[in-house]
Amino acid sequence: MTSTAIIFLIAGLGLITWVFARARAGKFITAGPASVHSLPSYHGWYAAMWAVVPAVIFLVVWNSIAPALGSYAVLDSPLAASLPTDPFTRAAILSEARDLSRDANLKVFNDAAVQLAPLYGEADRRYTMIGALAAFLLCFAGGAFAFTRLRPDFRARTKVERMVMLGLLLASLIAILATLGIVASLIFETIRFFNLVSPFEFLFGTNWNPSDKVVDGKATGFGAVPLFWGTVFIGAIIAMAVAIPLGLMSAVYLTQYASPGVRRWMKPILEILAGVPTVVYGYFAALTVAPALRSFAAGIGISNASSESALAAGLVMGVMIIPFVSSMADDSINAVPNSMRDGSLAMGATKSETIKQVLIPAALPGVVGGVLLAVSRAIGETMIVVMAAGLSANLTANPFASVTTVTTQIVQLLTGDTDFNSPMTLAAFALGLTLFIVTLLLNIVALQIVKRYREAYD
Amino acid sequence: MTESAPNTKMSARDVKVFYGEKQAINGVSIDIDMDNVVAFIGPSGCGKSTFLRTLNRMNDTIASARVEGDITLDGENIYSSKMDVVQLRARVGMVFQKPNPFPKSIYDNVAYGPRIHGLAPNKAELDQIVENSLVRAGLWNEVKDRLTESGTALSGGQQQRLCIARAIAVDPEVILMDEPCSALDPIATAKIEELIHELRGRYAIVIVTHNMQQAARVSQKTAFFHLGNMVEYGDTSDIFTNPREERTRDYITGRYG
Amino acid sequence: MTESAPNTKMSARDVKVFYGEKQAINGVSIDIDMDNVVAFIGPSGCGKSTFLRTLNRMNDTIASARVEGDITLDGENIYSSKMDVVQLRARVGMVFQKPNPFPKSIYDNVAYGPRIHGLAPNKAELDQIVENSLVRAGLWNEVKDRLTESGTALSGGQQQRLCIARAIAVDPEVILMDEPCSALDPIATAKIEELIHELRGRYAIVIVTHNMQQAARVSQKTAFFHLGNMVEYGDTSDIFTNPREERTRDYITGRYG
Amino acid sequence: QDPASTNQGSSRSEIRIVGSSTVFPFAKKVSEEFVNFDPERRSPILESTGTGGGIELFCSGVGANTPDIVNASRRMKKNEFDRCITNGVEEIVEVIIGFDGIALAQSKNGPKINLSVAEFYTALAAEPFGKGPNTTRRWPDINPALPDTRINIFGPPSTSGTRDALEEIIMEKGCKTDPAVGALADSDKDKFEEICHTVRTDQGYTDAGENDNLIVQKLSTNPDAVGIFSYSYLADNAETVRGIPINGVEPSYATIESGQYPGARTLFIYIKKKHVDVIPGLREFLAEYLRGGEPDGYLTRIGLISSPAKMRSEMLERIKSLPTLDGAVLE
Amino acid sequence: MSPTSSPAPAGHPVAHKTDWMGAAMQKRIASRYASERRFKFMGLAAVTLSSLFLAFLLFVMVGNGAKGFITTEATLTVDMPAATGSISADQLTGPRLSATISSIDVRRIYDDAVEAQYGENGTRYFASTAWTALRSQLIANPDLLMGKADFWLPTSSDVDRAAKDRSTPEAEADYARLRQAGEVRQTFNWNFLTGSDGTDPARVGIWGALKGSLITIAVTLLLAFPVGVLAAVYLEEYATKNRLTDLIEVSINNLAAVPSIIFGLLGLAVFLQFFAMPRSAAIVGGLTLALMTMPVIVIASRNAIKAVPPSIREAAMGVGASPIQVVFHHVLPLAIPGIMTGTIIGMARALGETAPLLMIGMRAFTTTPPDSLTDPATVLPVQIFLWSDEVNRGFVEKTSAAIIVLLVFLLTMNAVAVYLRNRFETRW
Ligand SMILES: Nc1ncnc2c1ncn2[C@@H]1O[C@H](COP(=O)(O)OP(=O)(O)OP(=O)(O)O)[C@@H](O)[C@H]1O
Ligand SMILES: Nc1ncnc2c1ncn2[C@@H]1O[C@H](COP(=O)(O)OP(=O)(O)OP(=O)(O)O)[C@@H](O)[C@H]1O
Ligand SMILES: [Mg+2]
Ligand SMILES: [Mg+2]
Ligand SMILES: O=P([O-])([O-])[O-]
Repeated sequence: MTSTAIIFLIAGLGLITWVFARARAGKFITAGPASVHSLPSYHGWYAAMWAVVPAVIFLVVWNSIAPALGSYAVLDSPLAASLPTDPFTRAAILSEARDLSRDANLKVFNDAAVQLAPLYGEADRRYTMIGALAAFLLCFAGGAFAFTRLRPDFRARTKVERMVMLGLLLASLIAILATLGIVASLIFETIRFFNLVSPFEFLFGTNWNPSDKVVDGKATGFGAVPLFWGTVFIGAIIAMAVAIPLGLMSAVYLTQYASPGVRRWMKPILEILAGVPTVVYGYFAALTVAPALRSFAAGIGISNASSESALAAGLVMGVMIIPFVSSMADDSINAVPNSMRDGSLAMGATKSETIKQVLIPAALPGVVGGVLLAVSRAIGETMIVVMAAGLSANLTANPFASVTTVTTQIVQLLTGDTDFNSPMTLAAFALGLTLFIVTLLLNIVALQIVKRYREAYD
Repeated sequence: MTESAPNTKMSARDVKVFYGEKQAINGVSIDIDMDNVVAFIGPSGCGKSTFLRTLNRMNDTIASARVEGDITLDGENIYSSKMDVVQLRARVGMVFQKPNPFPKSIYDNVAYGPRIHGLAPNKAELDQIVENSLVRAGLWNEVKDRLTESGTALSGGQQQRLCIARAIAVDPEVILMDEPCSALDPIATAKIEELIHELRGRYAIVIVTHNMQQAARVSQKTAFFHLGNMVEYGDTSDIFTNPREERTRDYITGRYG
Repeated sequence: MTESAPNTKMSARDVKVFYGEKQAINGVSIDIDMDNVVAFIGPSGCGKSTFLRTLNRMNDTIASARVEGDITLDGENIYSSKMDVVQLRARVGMVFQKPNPFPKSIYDNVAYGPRIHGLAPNKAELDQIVENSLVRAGLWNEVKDRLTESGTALSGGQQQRLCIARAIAVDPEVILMDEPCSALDPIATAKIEELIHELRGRYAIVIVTHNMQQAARVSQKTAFFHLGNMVEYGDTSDIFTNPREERTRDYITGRYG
Repeated sequence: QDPASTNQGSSRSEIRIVGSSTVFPFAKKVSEEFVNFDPERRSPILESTGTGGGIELFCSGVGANTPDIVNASRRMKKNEFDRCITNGVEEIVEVIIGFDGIALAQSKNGPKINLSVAEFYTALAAEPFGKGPNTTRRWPDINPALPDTRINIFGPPSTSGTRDALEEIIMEKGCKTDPAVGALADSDKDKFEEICHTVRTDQGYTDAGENDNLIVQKLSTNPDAVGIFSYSYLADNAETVRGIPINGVEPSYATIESGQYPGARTLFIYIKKKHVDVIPGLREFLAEYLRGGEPDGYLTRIGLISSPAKMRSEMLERIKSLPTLDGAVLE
Repeated sequence: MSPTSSPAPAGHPVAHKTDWMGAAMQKRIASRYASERRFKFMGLAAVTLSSLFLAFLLFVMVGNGAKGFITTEATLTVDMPAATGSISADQLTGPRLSATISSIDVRRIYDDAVEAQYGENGTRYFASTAWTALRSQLIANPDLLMGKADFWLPTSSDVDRAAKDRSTPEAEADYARLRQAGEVRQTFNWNFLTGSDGTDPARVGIWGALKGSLITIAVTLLLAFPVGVLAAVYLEEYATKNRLTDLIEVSINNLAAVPSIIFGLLGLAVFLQFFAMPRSAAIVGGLTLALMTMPVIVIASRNAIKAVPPSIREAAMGVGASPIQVVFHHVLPLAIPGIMTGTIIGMARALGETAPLLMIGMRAFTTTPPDSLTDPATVLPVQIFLWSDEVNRGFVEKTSAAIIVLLVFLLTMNAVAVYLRNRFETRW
């Protein structure tokens, strides 16, 4: 009997319990509906829960230990005496034997496994039977226990609903777990990193040339300022120089000028820009934009233009960010009360005057919040910079030169050497923590601004 | 009432307004002259605001709205294609029900109109215009020491007076007020009413109100609207003491509304 | 009014309601019996709705609300921990100011309550309950051919009657109505008032209204609320013709409110 | 714990390979052939991690969760071997799969460069000949005869075997052209290594990551850049890039095979003996590897330089008898 | 403002009435209108530019990638009986067939046939694994073993490019020669849709990566959807304000803003290092992406739940529905369209995600599609990334073709989301 079959059987038993409990509870209704506390079906659910949940929990636990029990049984047999002592080889033979016991047609790789296979089949069958029996017993016991508790005034609904609530609460706790997971994984590695490199050097040093060489317990070449600069240069300066004007003007045009028809079509089209995966942008930047920019730079006489210029990555990232800026600006402009616009128009202001002098200033906090969110998104963006920005840690403001970013270096550091204790791996986590903190702060500030602004007009 | 009176500033002839399919104004004709404050009264939803907004084409901003009939300002059709709506609105100012100062300083609120219309060649003249407007709106003494504060930081009544100052700063010819006191307390209301008294004669003034006492207090002429029709138009004293129409009487005596 | 009358269905003793710090009801005691329709009247914000919602614990849904005092249904304290609020609400039904049918079919709207409370063992009985409720709500003839249409597709008055049908389908003992006609036109209002007449005696009925004429028309007893106090409670005819309290008189004669 | 599983998870039925990016294309080809030969075989899992990173992973223990094979573009180091031993990876088999050269290359569109080892060392070192920081910015700063372009070298990161080879083979040769420095090799080894093995960190040299393909791509778009990568990539991309002669010797199959080219090196794979009879197909895979590396094998077609016949037969013997590596022979 | 010395007395008339019709005023108005037009044009330009960029991107991808769906094939004549010795018909029936085929050295036969037909270096015309194509054709149609037949086999990537566009001079010459020596044709590249990664661009396919993507995304959906919706229900409907719920709120809002690569670091440190889960496996990718997607679903679901009018809840409570019944009978059914929209958008994002998966090793080279959750796998975006790094020109069109496939998936998902949003925007 396979565990799937057992699960199905238990589910079936649960169903039967449900039906019986429901029928029994149905008989309680003798003196009108007010005489019972809960609907019969709740009694059904209550009993079914008792029948199924303990049995399934048991099965899960049993299934995780039963294979081990099976293996011990096999190892106890005289046939197993000839097995090699090396645990890995032994494990391989045993696991092949187990596979063979399930599917005799498998290609045999280790002959020792053939003899053991029947033993395994035997042991596994035995333990599966034991598990199944125990599960069924639990199922019956649980069901019977629940059954005895059914009474007209038994609050089955309350009990069932409490279980559901518990489930809901558990689901929301996962968010906390995930956050804790992130913080813990980043902080532990970062602390180890700071044992090798002083935080001061990491945050303020300008020499980024990471290596695994550890001299006197200190590693060098981990001054991350060039990375921070590159990140800011690409994500917060160049990308925003593209995204803010285009996004803002698009939002203004779509909210204030465009006919409903145009708006209906153009808005989703702009949103598509946000739906294109970043690896596609990265490829586009590397394949098309970067070479074009390079030849453009060469054409206007910039000699040392690099093919992976900050500009190429920044431009494409800016385009990716347009929909973020425009939808935030769109929301903010729409949130400005119409009376404000009417007030200006009634003074004889033209539309553009109204927009420039009244709407945008009034929507500014919202727009700023949106831009901050966009910046946080841009500096955390990885694939575009990995594919189109460079790897040289330059401190330069020349947009045609190559700079590198925090995310690029994280990928570089972690996709090569994967040893968990080298300073380079740890540095990736320190960079990750920095990035995490910065984006977090940006978001908190941005959300705060947006919230205060929303309140101002409500 | 089909011929214009001699001192007529604006006149409407058989104006109909539609919101999409729905007709909100069914042919209204009226003359507005320079000497009198005109009050529009009527039950909620009768079309007072709608008609008022046709007078400076503010209903252009509502996509579904459509206007038929003629409205003239100094004899010029304001719905003709030759009419520049930006200029029209500068000449026909508007004050709204809810005070809506711009989120700018008090000074900038008032200076906004003169600036966009280029009414002041230099800073000194602009200062003068701002000051005059605030003085006339009866707000100067209260705000003269804090002109750089935000207009939204004022009290409701002050905000509404600021909006009036803002409207008169562009030196309009007509001022339309749509229930300018409905968001205000009695003291603020009294101030605005006083202000309207003072502005009378210099501008043609139209005020929409749902408060009959207010209409009686501030206006010389009153138009009573009902279900999209202008039922009666005449001297305020006549309308309130001796209405010609049954419906007007019912409304004035509070039978409905 | 500290002793319960013999036919009393619900009674409240010194009920106080707080929203956070703010006290909205300052100690109200009242008995509601099976034979009369009780109307709550009073100016806006006086606490009529608040008090009504204490009667079926709908204010449990407002996090900040807190109730003190005793309210009993058939002598049982409804705020005791033994009371199951779900069952309480089945016994004390509620109809809201704005008609709020579920976006489901007319049939499912009415059948919802009986289903969750298991009132009908089979489809035929459920059909019967739905039909009876709709008949009693005076809606059957209008909807019997389109029971599968969405409840939201009905007119406002029909929706409100559907909500009443939904409430009576669970066969409650008390029906609370919070301004059930304020969103309706006069014809629909008349229908609902007629319905209340017919339901009287079968259920204890409490109706909140801001319309004194309506209170006079539909109720046998009236409670006048003011600023969180129940100022006066008595036979409707007495209250309207011969109020004991000054404040009641002022309100009834339209001095304020 | 189930004895059918080791302490690191259960058994595994496909081969896992990590390591050198230089050897990566060869390994890719071998796994493809391995599966093509018998479609019922499971495809090996191949990750390019660089030699250093690969050996770290390889040496992290025995068991299903650790790789079976590591590709290396240099010989395993003594300290790495010791780490292996500490982690229980005691029986390691070393197999030479062929030769490779560290090629200097540039775009076909760039001005032709011709370097001596000393010039190249000067361009690359952090402190050429220990005489203060590298101040050269353009090639003529080193030798006026060189083309007047920026010194812009893309090379491997410090974890890679190619980098080690670059330092130990080419830079050291250039460095030793100064006898004073050469003398240090015996007297002050640390000092010598610091002078000869430290690559500049300014704009002249860009660490281009483990991906040699990337460097090739960068060269094709940056005509004045110089790239350092494995000869196989040069051979494979003859369309776009050309080799830069060192001391007048072009990197080519012949010059590397004959040892004439100064940047020749050996490619290795290391196998965990304990995995050999446990992971299905591992022996066949090794055989496939050697077959591809024969003089007319498919690996030589994509740039591997075949080892001499004698060595090949020795390797064939090794993958049968699996002699374990003796740490003593390592440095 | 400079304080004015003498405030004008109230009611003092303004010095001049504005001359609205004057020439100066008219000129001013004209220039104001001009600036109005300029501004409007800038807006239009911004919208146009943004959409043109999208159009350009799609154009480049389709332009490059469309060719990836076409393959060039040339004929190879193989006389099977001559090469294999005679094979009897009953060797080709039933279970004996696979044994028969594996007994044949297809590769040698292929080599010989190529040499016979195209000369000494003839294999260069064909893809390096063209012989496997021959083998699959034989398996598909064993009767071919009985006689001499012409087989269409894929040409090498260089020749393929020469046939489509341009290539190296040698390849173009090869192509010309090939057309003389035998027949050449271009057909739909089924292998691209059914094959896996490889070393020869002429023979690579995306099925392996696509299957990896589907498995990964299924794991993500199965984990993130229920957890996200349930958490949203809890927070929106039941949670009372306290420390714990505040913490949950903050966590969710922050998770939604965390850069995706950080989730990769989490996956690496927690799933791979701490829980010792298998590297490169779809289940780890799915877990990682689920953590990333869950907050998106929570936020979208909460908004959808919030949009259900409170009057519906009151109505249900008024007839005695319990809080759980209110939610499961009324609120959730009404919120489903909004929840679906958010989920689809979250899934689309997860499907296009690359960076976190690089961190957990889903970039390994493997030539067979994954069969289970723990099999090493790669996903479509990572495959695109890996191919984009290849130098061989033949990979350019394959990369773009893979991008087209990915975009088709994503744009469809987004379109469905937009449709759902519009369709169910205002239901009450
Ligand atoms: N933007 C609009 N779209 C459609 N119908 C409108 C619009 N604005 C007003 N209406 C309708 O036109 C009619 C007249 O409305 P209007 O606002 O002019 O009334 P009013 O007399 O100002 O009422 P109140 O005293 O409540 O302000 C009403 O029936 C109203 O519903
Ligand atoms: N959810 C709430 N939170 C805080 N205060 C509330 C809340 N609901 C009502 N109140 C306050 O409690 C007081 C009584 O309100 P309630 O709604 O009961 O008045 P009402 O008599 O029903 O008025 P109306 O006739 O306008 O419906 C009011 O001052 C109101 O502002
Ligand atoms: Mg109005
Ligand atoms: Mg109320
Ligand atoms: O990747 P490497 O061969 O340089 O170690």
